[in-house]
Amino acid sequence: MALLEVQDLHVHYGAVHALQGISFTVEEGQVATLIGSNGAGKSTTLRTISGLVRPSSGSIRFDGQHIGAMAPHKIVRLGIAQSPEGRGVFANLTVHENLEIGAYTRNDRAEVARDRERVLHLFPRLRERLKQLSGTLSGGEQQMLAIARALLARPRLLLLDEPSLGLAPQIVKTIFQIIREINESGTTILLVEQNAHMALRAANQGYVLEVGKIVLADDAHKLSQSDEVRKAYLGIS
Amino acid sequence: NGEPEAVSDTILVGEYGSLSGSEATFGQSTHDGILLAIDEINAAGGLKGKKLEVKTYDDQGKTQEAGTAVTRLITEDHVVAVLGEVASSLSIAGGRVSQNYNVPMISPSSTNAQVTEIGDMISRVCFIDSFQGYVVGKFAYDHLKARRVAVMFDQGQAYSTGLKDDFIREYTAIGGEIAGEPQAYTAGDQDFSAQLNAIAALQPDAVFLPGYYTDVATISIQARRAGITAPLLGGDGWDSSQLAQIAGESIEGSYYSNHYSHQDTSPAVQDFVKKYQAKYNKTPDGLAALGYDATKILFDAMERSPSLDGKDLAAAIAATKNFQGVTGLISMDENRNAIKPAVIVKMQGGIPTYVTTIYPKGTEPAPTEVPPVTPPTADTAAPVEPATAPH
Amino acid sequence: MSAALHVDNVSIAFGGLKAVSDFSLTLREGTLHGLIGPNGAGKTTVFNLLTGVYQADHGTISLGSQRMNGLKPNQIARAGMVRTFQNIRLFGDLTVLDNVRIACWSRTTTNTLAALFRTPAHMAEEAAIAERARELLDIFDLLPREREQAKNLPYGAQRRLEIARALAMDPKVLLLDEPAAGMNPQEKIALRGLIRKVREQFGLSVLLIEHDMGLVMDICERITVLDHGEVIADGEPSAVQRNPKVIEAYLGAPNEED
Amino acid sequence: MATLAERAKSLRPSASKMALDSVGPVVLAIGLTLLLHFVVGPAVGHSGTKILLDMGINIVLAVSLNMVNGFTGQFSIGHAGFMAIGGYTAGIVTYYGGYKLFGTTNPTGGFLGAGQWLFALSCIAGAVTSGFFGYLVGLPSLRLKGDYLALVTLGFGEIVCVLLTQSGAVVPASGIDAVPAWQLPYHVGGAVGFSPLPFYTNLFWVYLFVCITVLFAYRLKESNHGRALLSIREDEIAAEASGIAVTPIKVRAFAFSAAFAGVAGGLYFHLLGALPKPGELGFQKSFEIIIMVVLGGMGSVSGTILAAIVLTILPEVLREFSDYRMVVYALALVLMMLVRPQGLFGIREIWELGRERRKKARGSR
Amino acid sequence: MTTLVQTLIDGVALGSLYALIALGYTMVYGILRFINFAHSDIFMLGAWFSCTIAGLLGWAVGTPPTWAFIVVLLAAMAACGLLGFIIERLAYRPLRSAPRINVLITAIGVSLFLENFGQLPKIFGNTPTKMPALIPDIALGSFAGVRLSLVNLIVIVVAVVLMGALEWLIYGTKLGRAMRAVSYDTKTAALMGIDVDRVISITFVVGSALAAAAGFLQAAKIVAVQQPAHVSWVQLGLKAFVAAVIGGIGNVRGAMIGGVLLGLVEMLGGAYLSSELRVVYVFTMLILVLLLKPEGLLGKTTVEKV
Ligand SMILES: Nc1ncnc2c1ncn2[C@@H]1O[C@H](COP(=O)(O)OP(=O)(O)OP(=O)(O)O)[C@@H](O)[C@H]1O
Ligand SMILES: Nc1ncnc2c1ncn2[C@@H]1O[C@H](COP(=O)(O)OP(=O)(O)OP(=O)(O)O)[C@@H](O)[C@H]1O
Ligand SMILES: [Mg+2]
Ligand SMILES: [Mg+2]
Repeated sequence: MALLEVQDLHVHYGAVHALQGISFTVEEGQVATLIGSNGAGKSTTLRTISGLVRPSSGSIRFDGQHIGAMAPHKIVRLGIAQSPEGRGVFANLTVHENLEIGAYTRNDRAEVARDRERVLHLFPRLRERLKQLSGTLSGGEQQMLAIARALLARPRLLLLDEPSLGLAPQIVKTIFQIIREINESGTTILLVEQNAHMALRAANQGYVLEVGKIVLADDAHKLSQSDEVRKAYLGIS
Repeated sequence: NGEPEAVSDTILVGEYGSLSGSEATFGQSTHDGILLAIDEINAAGGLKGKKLEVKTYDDQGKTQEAGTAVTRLITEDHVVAVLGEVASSLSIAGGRVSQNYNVPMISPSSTNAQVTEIGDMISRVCFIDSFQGYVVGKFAYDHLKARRVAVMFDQGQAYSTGLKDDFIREYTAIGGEIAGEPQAYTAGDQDFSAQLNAIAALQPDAVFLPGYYTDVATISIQARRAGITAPLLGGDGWDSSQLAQIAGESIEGSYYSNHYSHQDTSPAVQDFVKKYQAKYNKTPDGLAALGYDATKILFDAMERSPSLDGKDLAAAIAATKNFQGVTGLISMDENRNAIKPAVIVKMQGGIPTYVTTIYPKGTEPAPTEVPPVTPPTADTAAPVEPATAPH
Repeated sequence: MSAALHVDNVSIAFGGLKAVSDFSLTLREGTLHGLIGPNGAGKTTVFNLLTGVYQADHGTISLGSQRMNGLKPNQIARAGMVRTFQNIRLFGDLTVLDNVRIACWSRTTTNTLAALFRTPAHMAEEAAIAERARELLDIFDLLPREREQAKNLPYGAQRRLEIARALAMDPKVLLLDEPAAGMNPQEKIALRGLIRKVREQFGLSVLLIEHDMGLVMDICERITVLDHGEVIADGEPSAVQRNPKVIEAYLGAPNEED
Repeated sequence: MATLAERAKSLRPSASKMALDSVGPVVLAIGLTLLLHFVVGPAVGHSGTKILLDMGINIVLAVSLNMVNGFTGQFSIGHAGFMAIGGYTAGIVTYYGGYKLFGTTNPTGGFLGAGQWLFALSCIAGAVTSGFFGYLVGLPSLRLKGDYLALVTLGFGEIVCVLLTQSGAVVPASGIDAVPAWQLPYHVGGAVGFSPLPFYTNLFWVYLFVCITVLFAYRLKESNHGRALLSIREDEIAAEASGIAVTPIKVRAFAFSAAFAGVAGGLYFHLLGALPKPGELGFQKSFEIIIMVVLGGMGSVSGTILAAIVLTILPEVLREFSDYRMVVYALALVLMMLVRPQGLFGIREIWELGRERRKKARGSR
Repeated sequence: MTTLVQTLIDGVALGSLYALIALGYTMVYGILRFINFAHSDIFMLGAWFSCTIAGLLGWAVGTPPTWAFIVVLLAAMAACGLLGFIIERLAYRPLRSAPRINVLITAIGVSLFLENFGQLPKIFGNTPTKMPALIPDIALGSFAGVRLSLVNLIVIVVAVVLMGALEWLIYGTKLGRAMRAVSYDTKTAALMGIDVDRVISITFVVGSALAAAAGFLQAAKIVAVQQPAHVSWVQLGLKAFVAAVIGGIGNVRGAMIGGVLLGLVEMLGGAYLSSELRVVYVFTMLILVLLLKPEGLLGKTTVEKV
């Protein structure tokens, strides 16, 4: 059974019908990616899974359990963490404190400390800045912090909203490398990206979203070969 | 205009007062007194068979609201006369409206001189601040032999600042000395140590507190803590059974001037106290007595007046002579201020106990004599300015 | 060719951290100049220094022949150097049209009194502002949405609106901070065309911060590379791309697929 | 692209458009004012008139506060303080000035008579004085933002109140000649309040000033100057980067807003004929006005007018409840906020709303 | 000299009280960024609950046991904590995503409601009441004419203890970290698994309980407890808020320092300059501090990175 199953999901923002009945699944242990142009509803999908936005109809099941109407903090406790679009670091807390908040739901202190070492190893830049107020970090540094923080929740399903946004090319590569590593260590990932190129390479399964509807769903590799995707999302004509 | 209508079989009287807000306790007492009087009047057959009815509006203790309330009473409810307010600044606001519409207004208990200066429609059944200042000053000087008195007043209350000024003027005129600068407080200071420490250091013979009992209760407690042992003096704002109940020991041995003493054995007072207790199950304070008297005087004037037209009625009120009220024998002077003696009471065992009566200057009865008819006299207090009211 | 912008040895430190040290740059008239570097290198800080958000600890900044040091952000904008923001800063509750009209403020001449009496001169100016704003919106393909609240636009459209707003000030120098971030490849291609187009049409000199190397290498005539607040390379794109220091600090090993 | 100046030359409005846009509303306003004074006033009677007057004064207060709180996004809690300054200034002019001019402190002349012109002048004097203080209070905005600025305005309002309580007793008409003129402004009544002021306030003047205030606010908002204010509310940093001189504009907004509050003070005090004791003009009064602005929708002129009307009538309707009155009022306030947190009609003008709704309906189909 | 020392002691006692009230303002402001105007009414209710509870327990007459004051204090804190919880739930939570000025207005509405409801004849009535003497009104030794009353000592001690506890709660516990996270961004905090609503509820409960403690102490000190709608409650609350701002809003230690400073300025100014201007000193000090150090004495400058 799929770890995450979304069925016929509809979401409205007031009069805006942002998601118009999307269905997709993410299998345990895989990386799935959602790609699509601006305003397609990718972030909305992630926000709805995390419980920040209430669906108007449709169902979301995580590990067989319905989470469509659950409060965000309960969803996190079930094992879904998100690195949100726009990073959302706690500007008035230090980098260190931000990381601790990431592990808020966990009580295994020793394990948390080990995980913290691991993510600081992944992002050495953050180690240099542990004491700095995160609001004064550069854009890229904040992005790293947001991902690191989500990892500290040790989620079963990690939702990443445009993790490569605003990152230097080298870091983008690193990030995707890390995504693969995290995945290999057992975390399932749902990745939203503008950088379709990288995303499809990192993913097993891909979905293309257009104005609130899923228009293509396929094996990620096959998708990256398809003409439509190549033209519209990979910029190859 | 507010012409009284003769068609209905009730006569409508208006009342405005603070039934909510900081000063609600005063508005409520007055209201209780007024209702008691109305009940009595109606039980006795009303005015030539017509019942009296009172329409009451809350003004929250705010000037603008007072203006609106009186306007509405007069122009919409067409009341023949208006009763209220306690606080002088609100009586002034409401009084100016009444004067403008030529509807008589009686303030039960506003003691600031400016109230009746508004014009010929406005009168009151209480004495004015300058008299009360004189009373307390004279009492302090003559009876207590106090030569240096410290003063602490509520700077946000017209009542308090007015009484303070009048006390200082009268007391120093007799030869007394004010110890240090008068200390001011505002309703926001529940902790009065700063002022009281300063007063304690002056070691005055007495401390004059022209405030409302709500503040005086706590001031007296803190004064004793600050080491002030001199007697405290006050005005009619002190009058409430709660003062002793709350302040207890601290207020013992203090004096204040009042319109009446509920211990007064005269039948008028005892009768009133009994009826009031029966109706409300509490001891009437001075404000209740004044509300009661104001209503009774209004009714008395209605009976004497050729018509209920504003001008006639106001003239009848102004012509009130030797009306036996609960708060004494009341006559109106030519400025429509009640001339009547004040009593000084002393807090003893938690009860305001009658000490002496002080008469307006020049009206003192012969010693040992129970007051006869108090003749009205011009020489009441400070020179009163001619009315400068609009027409 | 003369210099549109001349930056000489500027530095700024936050507490102990030297965010930018001895930064120099010459932006030649009419060029598209790239400013790249790893995250946290100090690129945005350079923009903040140029536009008066931060005051440089030392060094000089001249726009044409005019010294910019010590001027307030609004004075610098008026003098002709305008920017967009890395994290979009639009007037979210206002309409798209208003966002652009507001930026015309510094170029208007009638005073408040004229506005209150609606004098002919003022009304003519208002009409001119509206006309001009609509022309700009049209260039950026935003005209159909002129009445929408800016915050409701999709991300890419918001980025374009920010550029349109900047252009409404008649700038000489335009500073763009990661304009392509969050855009998909197709939109990035469109953006390339757009940047080139406005540069020609408005006679601009552009300083561009961007992490998308495809875009930078394609449209920039010159590139400055920043690392740890210091310039580590400066020159033609092809030269910069081959510079080992740049590869080491920023680009990483050449991408297999490119 | 052509510069603005060049474009403007070719875009001069036609005479008919000018008449419609620029002069038309002014003519309409005067017409409305006269209509209210001569037709509506007598029709609704005295207490109806009193409510209309209160309403008008509240509109001036709320719309003027909206210039700072709504347009500029600065949070001022000292509006009642400006009202007090304006009112006291106006009172000094009509009471003492009136005596010096006409030899009496009573109202002089009939409708549009000499006294009324003095009154209009006094309101303007109030506006100038409190505008000046508004400018001073606006100055800290050089350093302070958001709530901190709000606290300075709060402190200002409270200090004004206390200082006014320290003033001396009003000099009665008979004694004015004996007091040196320069000392007269000190004699404004202390804790009792300034009384007796002549009753000058009537529907004509109140609604004339209402029209001026509303036209001022609306035309400001619809011009590039007003949009500059709005941009400061939205994002100060972006506004500054868009060439807008943020600080001077903020200070100016404070001054304008305070000036109109001063006018309202003048109207208010000559309506009561007595000036409220200063204690009533503290932050609680300021909050009454803020509530109108928020309920009306920050920055929406029409919404604010409507809210001022609703919130003037509400307590009047509740007056019968006597001691339950404020309890009901408080509940109504909370409910209104819960039901319409965005203000009665949101932050746009009422007529913009219909347009939006139509478009949304079309869009969702 | 005696007067000076006495004034200093009184100033510190007054200031400790401000500080206690200020804590509630600071906490709510720190998290939800609005001035909780109903806080001064919770303070008022703390005083009234204390009187009522002590009366119900029969301690209004005679000499109550020494431990009575602890019982009443805790009971009042619990009652107000519950009330804070209910108010937040009904009046503020529905406005979570509305602009904070709306919440501010709602707070004013709640404040008006509490005052006027409390003033109704069937509730507390519109006259003052007396606080039973749970803390004996005695002076602890008087040295050269300087008195430190037991009540004042208890005020200071309780304030310091509660403040220390709060400091620990906010900076030393996981809950405190969650509070600070919520204060920055509720949405993201929820994504971290923080139950935002619960954290906010706890904030209100704690803040209200502290206000109740202040109310109890104030009642014990002034004995005559003003009626619920009396202006003095709001005025005191306002001064306490000013203290929070002077110390640096959102900062626990700042609230203490701001409170004491304000108490001293008020008392010294009142005793030595002119008692008429007590309010003026308070607000002048506020304006001066804001102009010289806008973020308050202990506040941190938060730069907004562009
Ligand atoms: N809070 C909101 N209120 C109203 N409309 C919204 C809101 N958030 C998003 N939308 C609209 O919903 C649609 C989907 O938005 P969403 O943010 O999910 O897109 P996205 O695919 O993540 O795009 P992007 O690549 O720009 O991040 C867009 O049309 C957007 O304008
Ligand atoms: N106000 C500030 N206070 C403290 N440190 C700051 C401040 N502003 C910037 N910094 C630091 O200065 C460095 C440079 O930041 P800057 O934003 O200029 O980087 P950048 O080159 O734009 O990076 P990115 O590509 O990630 O946006 C960063 O390490 C950042 O943490
Ligand atoms: Mg998105
Ligand atoms: Mg940057």
